[in-house]
Amino acid sequence: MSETSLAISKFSDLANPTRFLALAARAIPWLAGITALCFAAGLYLSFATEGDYQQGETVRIMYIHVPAAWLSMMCYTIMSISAIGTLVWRHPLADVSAKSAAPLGAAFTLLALVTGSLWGKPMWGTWWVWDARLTSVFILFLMYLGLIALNRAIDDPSKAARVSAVLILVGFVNIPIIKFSVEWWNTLHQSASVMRLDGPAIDPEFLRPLFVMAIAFTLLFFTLHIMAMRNEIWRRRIAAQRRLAARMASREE
Amino acid sequence: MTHAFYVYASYGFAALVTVAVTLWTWADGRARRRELASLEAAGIRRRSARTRDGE
Amino acid sequence: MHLTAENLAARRGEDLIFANISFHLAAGEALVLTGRNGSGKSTLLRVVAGLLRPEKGTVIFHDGESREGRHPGEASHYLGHKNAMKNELTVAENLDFWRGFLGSPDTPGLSIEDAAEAIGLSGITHLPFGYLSAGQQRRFAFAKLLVAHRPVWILDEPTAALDASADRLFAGLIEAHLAKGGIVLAATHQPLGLKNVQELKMTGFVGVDQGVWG
Amino acid sequence: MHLTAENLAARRGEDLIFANISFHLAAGEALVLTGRNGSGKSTLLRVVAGLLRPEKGTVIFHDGESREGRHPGEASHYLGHKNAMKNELTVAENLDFWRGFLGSPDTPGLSIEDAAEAIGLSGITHLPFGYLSAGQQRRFAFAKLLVAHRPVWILDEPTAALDASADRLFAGLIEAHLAKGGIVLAATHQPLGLKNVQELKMTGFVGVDQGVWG
Amino acid sequence: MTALFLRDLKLSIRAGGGALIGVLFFLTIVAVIPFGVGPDLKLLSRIGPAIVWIGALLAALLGLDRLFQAERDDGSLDLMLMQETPLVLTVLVKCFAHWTATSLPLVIASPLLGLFMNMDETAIGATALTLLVGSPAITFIGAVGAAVAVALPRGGLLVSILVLPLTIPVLIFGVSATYAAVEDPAPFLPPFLILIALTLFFTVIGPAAAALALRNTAD
Amino acid sequence: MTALFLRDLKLSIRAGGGALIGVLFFLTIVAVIPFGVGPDLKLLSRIGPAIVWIGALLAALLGLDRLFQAERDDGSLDLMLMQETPLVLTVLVKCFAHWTATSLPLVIASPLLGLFMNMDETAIGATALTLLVGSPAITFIGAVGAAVAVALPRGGLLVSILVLPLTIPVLIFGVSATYAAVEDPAPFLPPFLILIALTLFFTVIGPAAAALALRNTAD
Ligand code: HEM
Ligand SMILES: Nc1ncnc2c1ncn2[C@@H]1O[C@H](COP(=O)(O)OP(=O)(O)OP(=O)(O)O)[C@@H](O)[C@H]1O
Ligand SMILES: Nc1ncnc2c1ncn2[C@@H]1O[C@H](COP(=O)(O)OP(=O)(O)OP(=O)(O)O)[C@@H](O)[C@H]1O
Ligand SMILES: [Mg+2]
Ligand SMILES: [Mg+2]
Repeated sequence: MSETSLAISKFSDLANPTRFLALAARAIPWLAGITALCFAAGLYLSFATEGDYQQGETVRIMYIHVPAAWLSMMCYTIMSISAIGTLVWRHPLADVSAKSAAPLGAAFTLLALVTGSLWGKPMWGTWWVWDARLTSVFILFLMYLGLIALNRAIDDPSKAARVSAVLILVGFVNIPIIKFSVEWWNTLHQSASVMRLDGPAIDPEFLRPLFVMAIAFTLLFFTLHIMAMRNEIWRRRIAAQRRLAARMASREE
Repeated sequence: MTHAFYVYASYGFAALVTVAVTLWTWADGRARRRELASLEAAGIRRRSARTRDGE
Repeated sequence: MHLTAENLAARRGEDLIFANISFHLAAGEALVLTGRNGSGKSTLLRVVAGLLRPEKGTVIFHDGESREGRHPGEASHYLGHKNAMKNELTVAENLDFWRGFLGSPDTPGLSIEDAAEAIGLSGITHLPFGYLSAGQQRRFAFAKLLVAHRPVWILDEPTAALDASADRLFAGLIEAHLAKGGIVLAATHQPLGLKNVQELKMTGFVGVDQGVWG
Repeated sequence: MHLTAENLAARRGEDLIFANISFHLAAGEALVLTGRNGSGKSTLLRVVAGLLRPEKGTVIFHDGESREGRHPGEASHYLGHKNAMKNELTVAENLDFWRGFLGSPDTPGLSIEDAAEAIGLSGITHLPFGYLSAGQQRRFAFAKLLVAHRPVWILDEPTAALDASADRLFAGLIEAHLAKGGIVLAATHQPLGLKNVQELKMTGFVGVDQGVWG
Repeated sequence: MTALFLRDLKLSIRAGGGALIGVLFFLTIVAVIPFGVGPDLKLLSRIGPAIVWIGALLAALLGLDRLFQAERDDGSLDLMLMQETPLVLTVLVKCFAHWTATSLPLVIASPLLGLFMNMDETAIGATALTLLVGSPAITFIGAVGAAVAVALPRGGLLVSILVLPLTIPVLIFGVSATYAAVEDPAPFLPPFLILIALTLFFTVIGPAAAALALRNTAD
Repeated sequence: MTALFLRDLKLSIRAGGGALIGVLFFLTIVAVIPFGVGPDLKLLSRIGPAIVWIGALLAALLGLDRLFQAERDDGSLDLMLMQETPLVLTVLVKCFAHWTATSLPLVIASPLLGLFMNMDETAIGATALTLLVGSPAITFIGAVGAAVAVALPRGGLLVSILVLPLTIPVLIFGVSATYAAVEDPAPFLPPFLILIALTLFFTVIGPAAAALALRNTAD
């Protein structure tokens, strides 16, 4: 029967999501555990260190603001790589990865925006200004929302994947803009002092909690991302089986 | 307002967002797993599982 | 010159519409697709035209000159359910555009007047396309195939909305194209009245594709 | 209940497409228009439906109840060359809308499932209309006539793009409508296979209207 | 008629994320403006109401020109025209659906937008109020253009051009009412009442003219 | 390809009065802004270039979302996709036609608009020049959105709006180059060169991405 021949040709592909599920099942508990440990250490460090003589207590906001901001960009970068995977290799997992990363990215971007705002009020005296860094992050947030909406708007998942992939790649131009906006336009916002070519320009006192928190946030992201990918695979599997069931039922009639 | 307010608000909000996202992902996973189980119970199996049964 | 399809399968949404379709057409041969509504005739034609990606299988076109096979897309005219003409422009402007866009300088097609003559509607090429009756629109959509020369014609219900005399006219034009060594693929519900054609009956829906997720 | 047209004439652009057309249809009768492409069939149907203003003449519809004759527009279903369905909405949403928009509360039509059943396509009403094949789209366009009851059906090539089995199905539905005392006007190129119909052959273009300038 | 309203709402939400679109679009514009004029908060708050109003105009224009053309292209317009009696009503309902899908979200979001533009409470309130009252007029004016556009076999925006100047008075009174509310000396009520009058006027004239145009152009 | 260019030009002039709409929309904005900022000529001339640029951005958006959708609806897109090799070229030509019909008139009219905004000669010249150089980038970015919109069975503006934020850099450098030309200390060339670079960048990226999207979504 034609169906079977097709099924066989697909079999090598089939191994893929299944293997991913097996891997995920083993990795998730470990990742979750290490994330929790890192957060505990990070939180302890960030409240144990001294306040800055200039910024006072508010420097502690940095320990979540900066990791969240980094992750919002990293998440988009991961989506872009996945998008290339979708378009070039047509790898089914690439699409799942891009799709499930979008809500996480939106969450981290929101976190960066809100904590930035909360920091801005005491430091700059205003919640919000339309400077380059802030605006480009805001645009990143809009883009995450737009991509989520776009994915919902197309009901054929493989088509949705390819279309959003194109858009993700086009939107990637925003990432360098975020990163370098503080250098290209002189703005209120702090310029890079950690991720610099000539080494960090921050007191190690602040650097330590920052790094621990950054690692914690990154691990959190990966844990959630793998979980979300697993959910998405399950969702598609359920949809495929439902369809099959519906067809079987209508055939027996 | 004191600076502590901003600090705690930030940490509070961060906790809120991370916990919400984590819970949502987890709950989603549970719902999916339950759906899979109910499908399985209804006798619809994965193709690979079926072939293993020697169908 | 020949056109070969091997083992084609295509999906719409999640359903496999057809699978394991193969055919081989040499110069001067025609393939007529028949089958119920929704059985996948248009889908197959779009796969051959390169507008839909097949799930499996290949379509290859060999022209006389080069040894390499290539996709038939560029060597084909596609006449779909829609006419691909702008209501806002006159018939002559429409045809002129497609002549320029689809034609190649070394193998010119008919002039616009000759094409209109050939489909039996000379004299109204100055009207905006939107003013024409359904059958007249369909005829001018067909005239596109005449103003630029291409060896393969892919026709999706070319005679929809046509009267009996136009049916015969079209059959004659298709015969002439075949006689000149062209290849024709057509989907129809009414017999086109061609001699010497292969027929392929589409049956539609061969199964749900579980894909990689099942 | 009857429908009377007297001395109709209509213009398109500057040309008189037809003149002096009269007919009379009582309950249960059908009129089939035939003729070449561009001979004015659609034009006549649009005049009867009230979508084009006739150059001369009148169309009057008397229903059983009131003594006054009125224009048939409101008592008619019109199925034109275009399907009047939105690609963006599902079939069910489309039909639901027309049911609400065209139907009157006192003479309800079929339910959407029954209508889909009647045209032989139950089970795919959840798909967006744009996903359907040309013939399936045409069938659902016809289903509009079933979900809201109206005595007069004006059909412009109802069977375009349909397969043979659907042709018969449609003929059956039209017969049923006539048997219930409806009136049908249809333009076609293929015989509909109806019994007991009047036929009117359009010839097209009766002369340039010199109008007031001549 | 409810069926029509619901269908049109559904369509515009599906086709463009209706509710989202106006607001998102608007957010984008608002994000763009400070780059143009510079992040001068005082200036921003001063031109804020004007920008919000222009955004409303643009949001209404996008998509409005196809209000009837889309219906004509797929043949639905024919069936609507055959419903003899209440063509004006049909037009009115379609306008209302369009307004609900594109302008209303903007009205609702305008306080948020006002915050972004650094406007004060009075200005925000006044903007939302004048928008609520004035934006229907823009929709109705646009509907006339859309109806006339259907008449032309070549269709098109051309008519939006004829219509655009008509929206200028609405815009001017809307904006000046807002400013009157903020700056003390100028009285708020006169321009606001004129705005109301304009809206009422166009609510009557607009659908009637559009219906007339549709009837006279069908073929 | 010339055939395509001419056809698209004809279409947008017939269907939309392309040239006029942008300018008119623009005039509306210019008519309304003074109400916001008051009759302060100094201020007007200061925000002038920014307003002209924002107007150009918005005018380019009108109609851009249907660049490919109209082609899909009548089946022309299929034939264009079948021309295998130069789909990028097809997109490029279509963009160029759209730019010629809507943005070019605005560039030509911008000196007039500049006068309305009370800008001085240098500012007017600089605005026209930066617009000429920068506006194609906006069209190319929008084309990506239009191409993606074709994929949505339900079509729509949604996507044009998704790509809108990407035009912000263009806007920023366009405006800052203009200001640099007016205010002495700031050098004109750097931002202007960046603007040129941006346009070139999007001239390459835009059509390529749009072609990619079109290819991937055909069905
Ligand atoms: C809503 C407002 C804000 C947003 C959207 C925002 C966004 C960002 C982003 C995207 C980064 C990462 C940049 C990079 O990796 O190069 C960042 C880093 C940073 N932000 Fe913010 N920020 C905001 C407010 C603030 C405020 C008010 C302050 C403090 C006064 C601040 C201080 C910092 C610092 C110190 C860094 C680290 C810079 C580095 O070492 O690279 N931010 N912010
Ligand atoms: N996205 C989709 N999801 C599910 N089914 C789809 C989708 N798109 C198309 N189809 C189905 O694909 C089938 C093939 O349609 P196709 O247009 O090839 O038929 P056809 O043989 O040309 O019919 P016709 O004679 O009516 O033109 C149809 O049954 C249609 O309903
Ligand atoms: N504005 C116009 N100016 C001149 N002629 C026109 C105009 N509009 C329509 N026509 C002509 O009117 C005639 C009548 O067309 P109509 O649609 O009624 O034909 P039909 O009998 O339905 O044909 P078909 O079988 O092709 O559907 C056509 O010849 C058409 O070219
Ligand atoms: Mg078909
Ligand atoms: Mg006709």
